[in-house]
Amino acid sequence: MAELARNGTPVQNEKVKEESVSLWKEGWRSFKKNKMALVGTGIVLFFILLAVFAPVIAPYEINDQNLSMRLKAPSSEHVFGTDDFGRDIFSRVIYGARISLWVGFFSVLGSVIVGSLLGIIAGYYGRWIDGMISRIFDIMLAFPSILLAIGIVAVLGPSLKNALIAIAIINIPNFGRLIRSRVLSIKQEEYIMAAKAIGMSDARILFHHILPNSMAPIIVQGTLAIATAIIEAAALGFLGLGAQPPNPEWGKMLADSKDYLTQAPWTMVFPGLAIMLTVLGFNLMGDGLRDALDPRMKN
Amino acid sequence: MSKHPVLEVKGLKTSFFTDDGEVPAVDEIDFYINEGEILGIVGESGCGKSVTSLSIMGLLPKGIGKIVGGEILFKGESIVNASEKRMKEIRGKEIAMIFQEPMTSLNPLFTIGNQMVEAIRIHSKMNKKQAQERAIEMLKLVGLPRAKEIMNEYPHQLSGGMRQRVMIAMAMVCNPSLLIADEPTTALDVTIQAQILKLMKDLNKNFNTAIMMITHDLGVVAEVCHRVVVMYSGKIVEEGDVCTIFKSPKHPYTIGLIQSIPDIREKKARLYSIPGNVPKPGSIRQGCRFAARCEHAFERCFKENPGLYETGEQGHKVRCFLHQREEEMNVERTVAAGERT
Amino acid sequence: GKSEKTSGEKTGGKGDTAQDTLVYGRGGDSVSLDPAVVTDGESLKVTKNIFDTLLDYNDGDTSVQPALATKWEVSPDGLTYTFKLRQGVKFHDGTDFNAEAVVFNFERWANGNADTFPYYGSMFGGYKNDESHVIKEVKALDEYTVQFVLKRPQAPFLKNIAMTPFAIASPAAVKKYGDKFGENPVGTGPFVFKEWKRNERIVLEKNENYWLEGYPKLNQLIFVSIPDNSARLNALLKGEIDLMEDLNPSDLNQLEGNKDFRIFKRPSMNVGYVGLTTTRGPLKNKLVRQALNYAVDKKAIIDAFYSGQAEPAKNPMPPSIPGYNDAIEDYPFDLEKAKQLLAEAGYPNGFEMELWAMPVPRPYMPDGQKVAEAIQANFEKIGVKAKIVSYEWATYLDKAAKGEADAFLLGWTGDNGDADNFLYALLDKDSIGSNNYTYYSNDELHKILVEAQTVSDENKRNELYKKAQEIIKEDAPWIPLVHSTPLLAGKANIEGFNPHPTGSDKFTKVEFK
Amino acid sequence: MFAYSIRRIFMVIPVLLGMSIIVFFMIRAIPGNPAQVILGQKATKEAVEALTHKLGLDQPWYVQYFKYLGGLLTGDLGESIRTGASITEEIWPYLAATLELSLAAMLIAIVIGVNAGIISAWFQNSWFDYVAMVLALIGVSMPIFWLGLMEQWIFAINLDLLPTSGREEVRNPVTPITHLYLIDTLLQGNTEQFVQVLQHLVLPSVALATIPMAIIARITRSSMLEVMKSDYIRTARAKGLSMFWVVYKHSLKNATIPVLTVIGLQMGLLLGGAILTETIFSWPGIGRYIYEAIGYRDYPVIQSGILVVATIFILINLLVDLLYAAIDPRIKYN
Amino acid sequence: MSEPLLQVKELKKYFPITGGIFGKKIGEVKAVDNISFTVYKGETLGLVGESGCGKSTTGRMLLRLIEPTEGSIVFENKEITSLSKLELRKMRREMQMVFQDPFASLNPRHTVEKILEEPLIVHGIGSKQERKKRVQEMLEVVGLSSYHAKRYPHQFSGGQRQRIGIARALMTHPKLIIADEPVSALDVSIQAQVLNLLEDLQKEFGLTYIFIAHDLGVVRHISDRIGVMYLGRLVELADSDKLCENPKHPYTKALLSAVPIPDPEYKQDKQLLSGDLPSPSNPPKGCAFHTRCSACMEICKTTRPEFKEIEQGHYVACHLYP
Ligand SMILES: Nc1ncnc2c1ncn2[C@@H]1O[C@H](COP(=O)(O)OP(=O)(O)OP(=O)(O)O)[C@@H](O)[C@H]1O
Ligand SMILES: Nc1ncnc2c1ncn2[C@@H]1O[C@H](COP(=O)(O)OP(=O)(O)OP(=O)(O)O)[C@@H](O)[C@H]1O
Ligand SMILES: [Mg+2]
Ligand SMILES: [Mg+2]
Ligand code: NI
Repeated sequence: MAELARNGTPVQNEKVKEESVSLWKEGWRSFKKNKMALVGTGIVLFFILLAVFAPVIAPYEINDQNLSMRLKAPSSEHVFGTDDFGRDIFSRVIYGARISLWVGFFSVLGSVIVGSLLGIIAGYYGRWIDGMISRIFDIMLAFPSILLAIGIVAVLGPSLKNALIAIAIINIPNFGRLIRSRVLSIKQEEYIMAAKAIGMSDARILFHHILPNSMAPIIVQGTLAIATAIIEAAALGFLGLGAQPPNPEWGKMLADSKDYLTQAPWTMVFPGLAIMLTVLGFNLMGDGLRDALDPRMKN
Repeated sequence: MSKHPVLEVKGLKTSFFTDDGEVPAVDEIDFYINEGEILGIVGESGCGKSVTSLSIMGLLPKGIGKIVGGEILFKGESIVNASEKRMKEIRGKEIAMIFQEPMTSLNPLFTIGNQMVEAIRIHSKMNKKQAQERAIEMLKLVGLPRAKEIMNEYPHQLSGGMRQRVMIAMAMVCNPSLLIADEPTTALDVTIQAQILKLMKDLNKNFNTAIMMITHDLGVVAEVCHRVVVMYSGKIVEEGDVCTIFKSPKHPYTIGLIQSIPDIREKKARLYSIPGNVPKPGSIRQGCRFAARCEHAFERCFKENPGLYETGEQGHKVRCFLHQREEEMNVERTVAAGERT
Repeated sequence: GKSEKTSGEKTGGKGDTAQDTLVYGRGGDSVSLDPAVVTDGESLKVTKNIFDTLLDYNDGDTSVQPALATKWEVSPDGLTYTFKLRQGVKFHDGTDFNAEAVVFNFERWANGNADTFPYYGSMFGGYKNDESHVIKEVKALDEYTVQFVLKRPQAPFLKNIAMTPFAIASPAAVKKYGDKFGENPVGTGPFVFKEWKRNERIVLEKNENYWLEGYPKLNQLIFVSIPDNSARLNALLKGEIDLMEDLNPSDLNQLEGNKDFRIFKRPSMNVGYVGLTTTRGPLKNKLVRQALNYAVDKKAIIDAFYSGQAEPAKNPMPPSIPGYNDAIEDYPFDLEKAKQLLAEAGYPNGFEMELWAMPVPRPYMPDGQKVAEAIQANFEKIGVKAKIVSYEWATYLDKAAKGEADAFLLGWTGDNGDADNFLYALLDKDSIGSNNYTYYSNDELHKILVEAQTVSDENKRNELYKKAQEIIKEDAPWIPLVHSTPLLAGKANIEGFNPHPTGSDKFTKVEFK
Repeated sequence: MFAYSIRRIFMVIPVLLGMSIIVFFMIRAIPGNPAQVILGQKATKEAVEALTHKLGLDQPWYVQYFKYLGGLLTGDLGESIRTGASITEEIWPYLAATLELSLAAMLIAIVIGVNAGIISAWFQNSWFDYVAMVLALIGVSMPIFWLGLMEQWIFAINLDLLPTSGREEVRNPVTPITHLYLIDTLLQGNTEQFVQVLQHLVLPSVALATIPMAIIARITRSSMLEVMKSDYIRTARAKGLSMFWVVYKHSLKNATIPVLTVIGLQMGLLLGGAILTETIFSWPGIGRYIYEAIGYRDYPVIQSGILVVATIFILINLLVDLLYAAIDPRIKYN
Repeated sequence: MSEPLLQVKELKKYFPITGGIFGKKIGEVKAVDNISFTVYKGETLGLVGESGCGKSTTGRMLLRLIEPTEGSIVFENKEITSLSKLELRKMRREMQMVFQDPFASLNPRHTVEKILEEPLIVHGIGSKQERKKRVQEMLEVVGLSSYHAKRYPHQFSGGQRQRIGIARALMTHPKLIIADEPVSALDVSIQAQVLNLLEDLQKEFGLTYIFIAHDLGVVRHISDRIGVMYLGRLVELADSDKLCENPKHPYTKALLSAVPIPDPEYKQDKQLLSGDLPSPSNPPKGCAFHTRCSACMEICKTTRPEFKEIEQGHYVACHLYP
């Protein structure tokens, strides 16, 4: 035995105290080096802070109407000007971050949960269940997604919550497919073969091996999906199918000020910029995460 | 007859500039290849064999890999800083190269004929028809049956062995004076490997093409090469005639390597094994890079980098302090010889 | 949009200067060009110019004047109407207009049902075999005399006859095209139908043989659909269209200083209101409804979202309609009073309810969402938390009709300028389930309104309606908001265009100067 | 190959069937009776009931569904319950409008996107690369409806360079032949109208093109980079091929496959996503056709409209798959 | 070394090939086509053959990681092919596998400790402390240090990872280890380390190996007996010395002569095989090797030779040895 150990011990020049580095840590290290990703994270954090501290930052009550102060151009008093109710656009844009982030995050969370579940079932059990679930995904993906969302909101009635649900639903097949393909490819990996060979049960393989190894692409895709979800929510808001007044949702703000484009462009410019910046932040962050966590997903 | 080197590499140093800083993948290596000679370069994975060949071809990944020092002389002409235009002329025409993975080395979307003809027409003024004829001729030369049909087939329709033959045919179209083969048989089965090796030996004999044969299989080296360079972690540790290297290896690494191969001719009771792992290039900055795994290492080995010392035999050099003495003796001997004349 | 000159040349080839094609921009396309089968304003706007009715409204109000009928007589019991028809009039297909044609049209409608000719049934009490059908028979006395015999007097009968849906179509064409008549309309009107590209445009051409000598002035009349109000304004500004309806009040100031354009105001014949469903929650209580009436700042809303182009409403019908009760004092904007009433009703801290906002713009409500937001802010001040809810228009109407809304925004544009068309249609208990969305039911009011329907004495009728308005004010099933002045905008050189309160305009006399 | 195409086409059928079922039930789950909508606010109860009956909406759902399905099988998309027009006849002009818009947008997206991607990959880490990729990221992050409005504001209203909305000059309408106006005006040799149609096309197609353009540029770049790292490109260079040829002959063809996939997907998204653009630019396309039909609860129009769009989407992806096979000899579908 | 541990009889695996309009089965890959052999306790049986000849498929079928199409596998008198799922999982304690690719066979997101502990958890062996202790011990046994337990696979070199793979296989004290090309991804110097380790472990724990490889030298070194596979079939099976020194089957001969010898002075008359391996979806009729065989006879083209014992313990499937 002692002899064995000696024969085997190959480590002589190695530092004994090398720390243990998981793929997550490794990912974080390379993420930290990605400047664009950091900028993106910065933007996202900025908006999260805005959302959290909105009551502190916002100089005005968002629903304080003052019809005598309608459509005032940006000034030192109202940095972004006022809207057609004489409300402070700056404050409303800040509160809008709450709504957009909330919708973005929870709709994606919803689609991740449902999509992963369906994807795992389809990928792991295969056969007719896979056939059925995959067909449903095909069908949902063949719909123009915004139409599907409009339809769902029309059924449920327009409200922020229902817009969130609709966005979650239309994103389910994306995650479902992602997870399914991950499961299928991980199923082929040798370490799953190895897990089977040591007599592991299906459930354990699923939850201890396949799921953790699917996390990275889910996080990456999830981050990018938040970006799209925010745009989708704004689009629904723009069509009047999302947030209801007086909620300062960005898309809704755009819709409300559409008529003032010529006389009061600031009512349109700032909410639009807010949407774009937030989405850009998530996209940058998602790109960075992809490079760091899941280089295979590149295209 | 005296031999002229086709290629001389002097003090070549190639580094990669990665997030972790500069990684010297190839660190001041010197070797040469004579006309019509097959030079084997052996070493374990990651020791810098491919980087050496890419440095010669000027195909290092742009922006990451860079030659930071040394000279590469092709027929006396320095090609380290040659213009891209000149390199284009040299590549394929003067120095050709084949790669390890026959599966991925051919563009899957173009027919074999298309790729062959392209290779021919880059460097000659042949028209399409002539080029096609030449291509078919070359395919026949490398022993491919149905050469005409293969011209119209796509890479995926051929087996690995056939693809490697196509690669060789393509490399040989312009009769290069040097063929660099980067592990050309590693991905192939033994029976196919035997065929390919024979083909390369034949080409070397019939066309007097010098071949730089990169491999990690000592069996292959013994079978086809005339001279051998042994690399370890970006450095050349031993260089010499193939018989010398196998019969009287001097570097502990070479010795270990040769001893650790199981032989099918007889069953060894127990294999010799070199302890430890292959170090990452650049991870050892001080002393002999093999010292950590070396049974004979002494203090100096960990501090100083040994030079490449000549042993007694013709062209045999070893990078090891154990042989410094021999070097000194050599000097004495040559001095003595000089005195005699 | 920039090639106005070239296209001017093209269309108005003869005259060097005067343009003779008018492009009218509107919010939506027509459903059918058979006026009798439709109920939507967009269809009627077009058919008004293809067809004529026996009588027509005067410019600017709803009193009647001769059209295809030159003279008419009413029997003293109000049961027989005899019309003398204009002679020598021809349909666009060349067939003659005569008494037979009139009879044919009325027979056609009377033989229909609520589905085929909806307006006929609602204006004349039903169809041929219905008990409630007002018209007993329509007879051709001679080639140019038609007589209507009624079962019972109908006060607004002449006004009804003048309604755009009851336009006289060519019997030959109706027979020829059958179901497809709606796509091939043939009438006697000033313009001849030429082309219809759905959802885009309808092209009409001058009727060279129009009975009104020297008219129409225009050579071509094109209706184009541009759903978005601001897009339509842009089209006007760029010269792509000549005249547009539904100008956003907020865009008014953009045009006001501009010499190239002028604003047309359509006399108001509408009402925009907040319905307070009298069967729901706190709104069951009259005091609550009154309190809410006190809490709305109509003036501010009008200034902000109608650009002042509306008057505050105090009654459910516009002042231009006979029978309007001007003596009524509106609930003033008085938050204290409102709070007090709320407290009296048992809601000192207010309550929560839904406030439904219209998803589509209507002349009486250019932006339901914003008006709702403003009202929401008003209510907030007396502790009533209104949650704004919006459904798609179809759902909105459907649900509101079922009484599912607490408070809802809605409005009404009169069809024939009669008080009955407002008060009975919107607030009588008979109308619950159709247009009385508030489920307001008052027997006293009912009696008055039914009586008014048959009284032919104008003054007596008006008195009854005035009384009705008092009752309604007291019960407060609505918060009447505004009588808006729908705005149109057009090129400054348009002349002869007098927007009609009904929303359908005849372009006979319109021309470019 | 042939068998594969047939199989793919067969596989489309259950998807379409599934879609028709989903659409059928979903729109019927939307509250609001079409009869009420058609007749409007002022309709009497009786009228609504009568119309409901006439439209067959009081029949059990399966009767309605199979009737509809039966029609579909004979190529009859049904009749609009609002206008009574045959959808089969009516739909093409809308579809053509959307196709013209999407194809124009796609053309812009592909030409600019692919070339930007190539140049970025070729000169990786150059300033062009950085600028192009940052622009692409901004493009992906752009809410298209906002972009459309901003375009209108700047180019149509403030600068007065281009028309704000619509497809053609109202006063100088195109006489349709194919309903693809660019083609129609060319067929008629009417250059003036051709230019007008083109001018109308610019703003909406640019707005619509932004996102796919950005996505295509990114995909082209990354797939080019991937390909340029590959062994066979190294082989090509070892042969002495110049960089230009390596990029445009070898790499591009190989990099095309992921780009094609994206183009296929984006084309489908464009078809559906045109709703917003069409709304903003008053473009009489199929997106608006369906969207308005939702407002009117025009069930057959919604159903058939969505099915037509989905069919096109599916066909485009089929086409993309077949194109793969044409480009990539390895894909032998049997 | 007398008692049979594992008996394989007429084992087959046909993978279906689908295609056509409805994705029906239009053919099959005969990955393993009727092979039989016996493994005795304590021995090492080597399986060699060219790529795609069915070595891995065979190895995986023994553990029923791939369901056999036909045939019987008897392990310690138990018929494996008819075990229920649960019995099978228990049974896998006794039989373990070491995989070819040391980079793919370890879950990249688990620490070494977790990887090694898992077989014990799955089979409910020991308490938490005991398991941890066993992990430490096993690490030492395969030549790693206990402080490696907290690290992740990507922090190790190939050889070290293969040690981890071996350690995992040993955790449940199996009787039989199927090693599928355990050294072919490793460098020569590391390969020798692993081979030595395997030999030492065999001695120490009395293990039985089935050792799959394509490198004849390696197989020869480690095996007691060697089976040669060609196109899904066993063509020769004999004592390893006998097989290498006195091969019977023409394919074995060709294979042996193709192996490059690391001795520049050793000159041998090479018997080069012509052509490539035929496709297993469409194997030649008769003897699968006849298309490349230099001694091909008429009968070879039509009749499949029987796999039979021509000398004591030397089995060949060739018509040359009737
Ligand atoms: N693109 C690259 N980026 C960074 N480092 C690289 C790159 N290519 C090679 N290297 C480094 O150079 C070293 C030598 O690599 P090289 O490919 O020459 O090894 P090799 O001897 O050919 O090995 P093998 O036998 O595996 O082919 C590697 O260890 C690696 O660290
Ligand atoms: N899941 C599968 N589906 C279809 N065919 C398969 C499958 N697995 C293996 N095959 C086929 O079975 C044959 C034998 O494969 P196997 O992996 O057993 O070969 P091998 O001898 O292990 O080769 P290698 O040395 O390359 O590992 C091959 O032709 C392979 O293509
Ligand atoms: Mg290499
Ligand atoms: Mg294998
Ligand atoms: Ni010489």
